[in-house]
Amino acid sequence: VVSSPNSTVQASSFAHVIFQNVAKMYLPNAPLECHYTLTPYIKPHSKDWVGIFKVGWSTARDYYTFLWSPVPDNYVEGTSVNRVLIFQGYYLPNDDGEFYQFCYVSHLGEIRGASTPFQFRAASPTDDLLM
Amino acid sequence: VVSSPNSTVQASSFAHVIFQNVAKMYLPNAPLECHYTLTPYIKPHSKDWVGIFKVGWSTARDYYTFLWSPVPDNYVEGTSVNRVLIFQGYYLPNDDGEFYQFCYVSHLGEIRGASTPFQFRAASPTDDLLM
Amino acid sequence: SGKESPVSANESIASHFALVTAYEDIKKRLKETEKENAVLRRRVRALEERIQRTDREEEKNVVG
Amino acid sequence: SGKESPVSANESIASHFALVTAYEDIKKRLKETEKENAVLRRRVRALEERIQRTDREEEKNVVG
Repeated sequence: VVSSPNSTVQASSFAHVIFQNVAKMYLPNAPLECHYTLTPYIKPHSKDWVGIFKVGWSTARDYYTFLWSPVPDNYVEGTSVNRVLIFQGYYLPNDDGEFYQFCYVSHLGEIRGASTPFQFRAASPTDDLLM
Repeated sequence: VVSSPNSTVQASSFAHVIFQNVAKMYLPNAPLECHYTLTPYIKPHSKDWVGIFKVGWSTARDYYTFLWSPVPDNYVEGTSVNRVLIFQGYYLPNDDGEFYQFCYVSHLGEIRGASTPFQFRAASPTDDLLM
Repeated sequence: SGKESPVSANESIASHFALVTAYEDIKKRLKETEKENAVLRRRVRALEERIQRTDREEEKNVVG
Repeated sequence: SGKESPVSANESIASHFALVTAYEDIKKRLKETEKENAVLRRRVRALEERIQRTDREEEKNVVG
């Protein structure tokens, strides 16, 4: 159960995938676009995936929902690539007041990136969170 | 470096000391009262200590300041005891916008309790955070 | 961030526990503050409308 | 909380990293929301004072 102690090498690898333009709120039951950048430090694999996790998760098995992250067409190793995945509304959490985050998980189960947190909130006319 | 994998037994032990009445703000440079309860699950030791840590700390060595937690007089094993320690203002963080928390650390270096976070903020007449 | 010394599994679990405690409280405070914010915004809007009404009435008085 | 399965050191470090990312952002939002809150409170106070002044003036007008 206890893995090798090379935690310092491991640590930097948590930022090999960078999530972009993550909103604070998403509509439940609507398609959700997830934008991310594969940095040159990651070698994408067809069994890598992006999961939506409730913040405070313990293991990669705690994902709420996930999508495979296909290897980009014409992928050149050592380059940076922007990707988009679209989560369908049906599989997303409801307006439950919880915070979630995207995580990129390698085919070996390693976390290679984590996003800032977001909530699912139904649109409401009394909600005006902008100043 | 890697310890035994009995993480589940360990997990519950993180709440063997409960911090009470922790404020959201403390004045910098003023004595700070730290109230806590030793639950019956902990056997206090004269080299146990309470540290003030910046939230997000990695190891028990990351404490900002600490005080020994003396074994209570007439301590009876298996009972619950309320304790108070007073941190002197001189040793406390300044108004730095950071969040800190108390942690109770056993003489063996194990974390036995962690508090909710607080900040150090100089009193200001424009600050009225109460509704 | 400059600290690169390896951390034991138990310490890692302990620091995670402490961070969860802190995170849960900060999350609660954010929600409370956002709610207060929404209440304050409504109050500002109501007061502004009241002032606009008064201003219009005064104008009428002056003109009339 | 019902999950008691042992978690590897690497997973524990990974989940800690992810929580740090989340915590830092929630902390930032709390600070921003608290600042907005302070601005809104001042705005409410200013508007309330203005209304009180207007009310007093109107009273004078009625009485005088």
